[in-house]
Amino acid sequence: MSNQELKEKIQALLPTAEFAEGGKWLTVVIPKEKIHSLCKSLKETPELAFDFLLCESGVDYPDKMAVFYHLESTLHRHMLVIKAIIPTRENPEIHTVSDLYQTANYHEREIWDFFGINFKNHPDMRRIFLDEISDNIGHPFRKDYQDEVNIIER
Amino acid sequence: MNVIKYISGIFKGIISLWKGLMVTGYYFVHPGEIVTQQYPENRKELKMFDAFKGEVTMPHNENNEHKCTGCGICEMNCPNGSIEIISKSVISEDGKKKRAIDQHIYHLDMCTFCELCIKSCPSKALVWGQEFEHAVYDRSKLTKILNKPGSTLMKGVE
Amino acid sequence: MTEEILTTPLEQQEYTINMGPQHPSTHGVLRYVVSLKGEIVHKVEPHLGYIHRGIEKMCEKLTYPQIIHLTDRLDYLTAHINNHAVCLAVEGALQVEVPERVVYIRTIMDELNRIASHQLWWCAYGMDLGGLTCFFYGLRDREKILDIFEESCGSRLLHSYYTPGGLMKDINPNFQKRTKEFIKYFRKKLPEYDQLLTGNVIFQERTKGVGPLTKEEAISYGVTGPNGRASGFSCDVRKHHPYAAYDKVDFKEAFYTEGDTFHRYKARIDEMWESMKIIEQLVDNIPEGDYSAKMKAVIKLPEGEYFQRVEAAKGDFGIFIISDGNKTPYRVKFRSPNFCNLSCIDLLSKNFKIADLVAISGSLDLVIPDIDR
Amino acid sequence: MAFSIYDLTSFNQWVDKGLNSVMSPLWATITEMAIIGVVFLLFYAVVGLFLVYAERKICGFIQCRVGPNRVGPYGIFQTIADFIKLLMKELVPINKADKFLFNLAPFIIIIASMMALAAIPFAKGIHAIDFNIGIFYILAVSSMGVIGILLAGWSSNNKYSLIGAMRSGAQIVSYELSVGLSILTACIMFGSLQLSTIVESQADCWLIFRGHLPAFIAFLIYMIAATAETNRGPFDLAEAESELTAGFHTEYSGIKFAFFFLAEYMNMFLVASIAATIFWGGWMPLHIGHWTGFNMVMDFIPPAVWYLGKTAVIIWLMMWFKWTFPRLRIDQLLTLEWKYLLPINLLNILVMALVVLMGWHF
Repeated sequence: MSNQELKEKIQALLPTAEFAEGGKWLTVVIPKEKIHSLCKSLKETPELAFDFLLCESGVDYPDKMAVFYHLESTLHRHMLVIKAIIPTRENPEIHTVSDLYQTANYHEREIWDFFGINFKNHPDMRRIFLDEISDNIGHPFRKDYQDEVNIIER
Repeated sequence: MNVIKYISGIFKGIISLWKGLMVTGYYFVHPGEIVTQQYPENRKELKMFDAFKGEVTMPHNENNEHKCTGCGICEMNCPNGSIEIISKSVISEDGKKKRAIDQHIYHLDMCTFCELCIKSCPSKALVWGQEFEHAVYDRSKLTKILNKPGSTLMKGVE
Repeated sequence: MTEEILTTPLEQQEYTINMGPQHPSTHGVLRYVVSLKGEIVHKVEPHLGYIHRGIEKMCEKLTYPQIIHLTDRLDYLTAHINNHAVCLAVEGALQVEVPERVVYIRTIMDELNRIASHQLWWCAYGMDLGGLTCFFYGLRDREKILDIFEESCGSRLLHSYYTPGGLMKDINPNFQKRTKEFIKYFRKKLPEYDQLLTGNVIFQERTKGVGPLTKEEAISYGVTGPNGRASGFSCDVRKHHPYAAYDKVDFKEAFYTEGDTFHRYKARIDEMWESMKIIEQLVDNIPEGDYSAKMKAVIKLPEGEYFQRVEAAKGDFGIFIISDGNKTPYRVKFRSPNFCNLSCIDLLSKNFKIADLVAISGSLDLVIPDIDR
Repeated sequence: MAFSIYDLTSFNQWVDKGLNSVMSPLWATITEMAIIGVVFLLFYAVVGLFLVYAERKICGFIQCRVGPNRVGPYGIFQTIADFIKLLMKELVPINKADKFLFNLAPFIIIIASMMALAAIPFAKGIHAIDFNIGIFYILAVSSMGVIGILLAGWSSNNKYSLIGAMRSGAQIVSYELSVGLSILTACIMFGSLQLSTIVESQADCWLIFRGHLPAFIAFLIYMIAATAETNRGPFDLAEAESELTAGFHTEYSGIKFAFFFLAEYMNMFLVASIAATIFWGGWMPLHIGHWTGFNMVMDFIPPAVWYLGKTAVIIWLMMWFKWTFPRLRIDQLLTLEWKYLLPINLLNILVMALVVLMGWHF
């Protein structure tokens, strides 16, 4: 399915969605509240059938945070990027998709570990990489993260 | 039926094990297939490939001249700060002040052999050396000064 | 804790052992906390992060050519393929046309690297199951590929051979000859692998039916590469999103539907045959030309988000770059195949024996630096 | 018979007489025992060191490398160097280990393998003690080693060790059956449990030829079961390097580890020498029917050489197996024993009894 067709389909599913084009794949920009319902309908609509979550990545912008979802349909072989915007940087929260895509379990734990984005309803919201160290080390991939010892500015 | 399966299973198993034994047995009776090198003994014959990335070196010619102008591009391109350039200003023949290299410091212990310094050098002053026995007892010995003492810039290199 | 042990009936108690971080079969610093009931695995919980180096954060301070040497150190067995992902992402963002020669050489190098990675997996897998001789046969053949790499790239493992726009340097004139020699040699040696391990009745008993993964689970857990294909999940990026010269060559996707440990093994053996086929088709047809396109001295990506997928030896490797127009990326995320493949270990090894856990985790072909990044 | 030139019985008797003439019979017996003990200790050490070297060389050649080649010519002093290293290593004390049992375990293992050595006939006359129930004694004593393994696993207070020890317990106890039954098959043929009688009765034809098919099957089963009993080769579940790091001896270091190591090789030697004695005729030279000339030539090779040669071939077979096959899983190991080896073995005994009864052997 081409990007244009995808766009129409998704607009039917979620009229408030915004689209950013230019990349090779269609990017849908949505507020954080819509993510679970959108993913659910994307996965369950037969002509879309986005059943494979390729990648989930957190991003720290100066005034907001975002989570990117790269979805693929293993049936139709089309790709879609969802950018879920979290408007705050203080205690950001978003609904998990790990009940739809099992692989999101680890990805979301990683995002929590590095960006401090809390995923609601996640079955096992713990740090994944830094759990052995300490709980109060903060979230090191944030842009304002300070560590005099280990980060050397050049 | 089960009995036939049982017995054929035994024979198939034995045959498959025998095949594996033949492979190892072949190598046992063919010492010519041994591939290991006897390293310290073959040091003389051991020649690395021309492209081998041993360490970054700065070739000097017979007049103790090198090609490094001290521009600092390699330092800028190095991803992990293993090159430090200390430059000085010299007065050239026509009386102008010019920037030149004082010390080209290379930290071999930090180098990841990514080749960016060599590729980006505008005057081709750096090349790969073939040395690969880098083990030392003191880490500070891995910090090297690439330009030899008293060396000067080669003529015609800007 | 003591009270708990005293009050719980013995049958309900779990016997917890730590596999790793230093353990011969976790291939590095991975730690499993395994709950056992007798010899039966009840729960496996991987603990990660023992060699987390923050490569994604480091990339935010480095320019695009400098990122490449860090991607070598993700999945260090497939350095070329990781480099390829970065190069393709940067080239795609800048819309640079790379010379045909570069495309061909990159494809051949990738496939050689895939074979090398599978060889190392094969020998380590044999060793996981207790057949120590496999280790030496696999490494012996892998040396030949590393020699090819060393002659052209200068190093054996962490090549940093690709740059955005092309290659660091041209291939050695001997490259084609050596590659053809290797293919001829390895076509003779690969059946030996089958005789020694694949056909062996002990090996088949150990692996058949162990750790099954269905197609739906593979898709849901994001298990890609040979692991996913053994479960019937057609996930070969080379087929579905062709890059480099893969649309010009004829090869089959190694494909099984059983999804157990034995078929994950078979899928990799088949992939070695297919990789040899790809190399044979390309190696004689490397066109003449430049080994690099003209690139600006300072590479700045236009503002936007770029994602590039390549098929690494372990699965679907992706790089996600967010650029704000500077010479360094704003954010880099690596979609590492091993991270996703690892996530299903608990599902796979539940209710199997502890020896099967070793077989299963070996068959997933985990490389820990790729998981920890 | 021609091999009487190598008969050492008279030499033994001469030593015995000499000792008795200079001291009281009690002291003479004690002196004899001391001499035999020292000789066996030396033999033990030499065989252990040699086997470690041989194993490393053989696996080296199988794996396309040369094996140890740095210490001495062809690396022959490698194991001695290793042994000195092990002697000098620190004995790491384990805090929560059961100290007494922890220290006792290596001795039990090593004593079990040493006691079995007493009943092996090395050549005519070189035989520490010739029991009339020799085979029975060997089987009884060699199975004592499992106690050492269980103790080691239990007392180390290490979870890996415990799993390894439990595996080993299940394994050795069940494979004991197959070892016993396969030797029993041979004993039907001999009608005796005395090892010297067994060797003598193979003077014309070794059992493996004389008993043809049933004897061959018994030999195969014995080899498999014996390899399992020594915790070697594809059956090294108790150690299982890739699963349990080192199994029951994870916590041992230095000389205590060397004891386990030595005992493993000694057990291998024992098992191989029992196989050689029972199935391949011990120190008996190879005789073929009425080829008198050939038999004469064979007789000139000393019996000790025959014995050691046969043992070496069987040890080489066991090493070949070990370096070729992957390891079995614990349930497959028990399946192999209870579903394959044991029924085949029982059937084989019947066939053997029939063969002996009807006189279908050579």
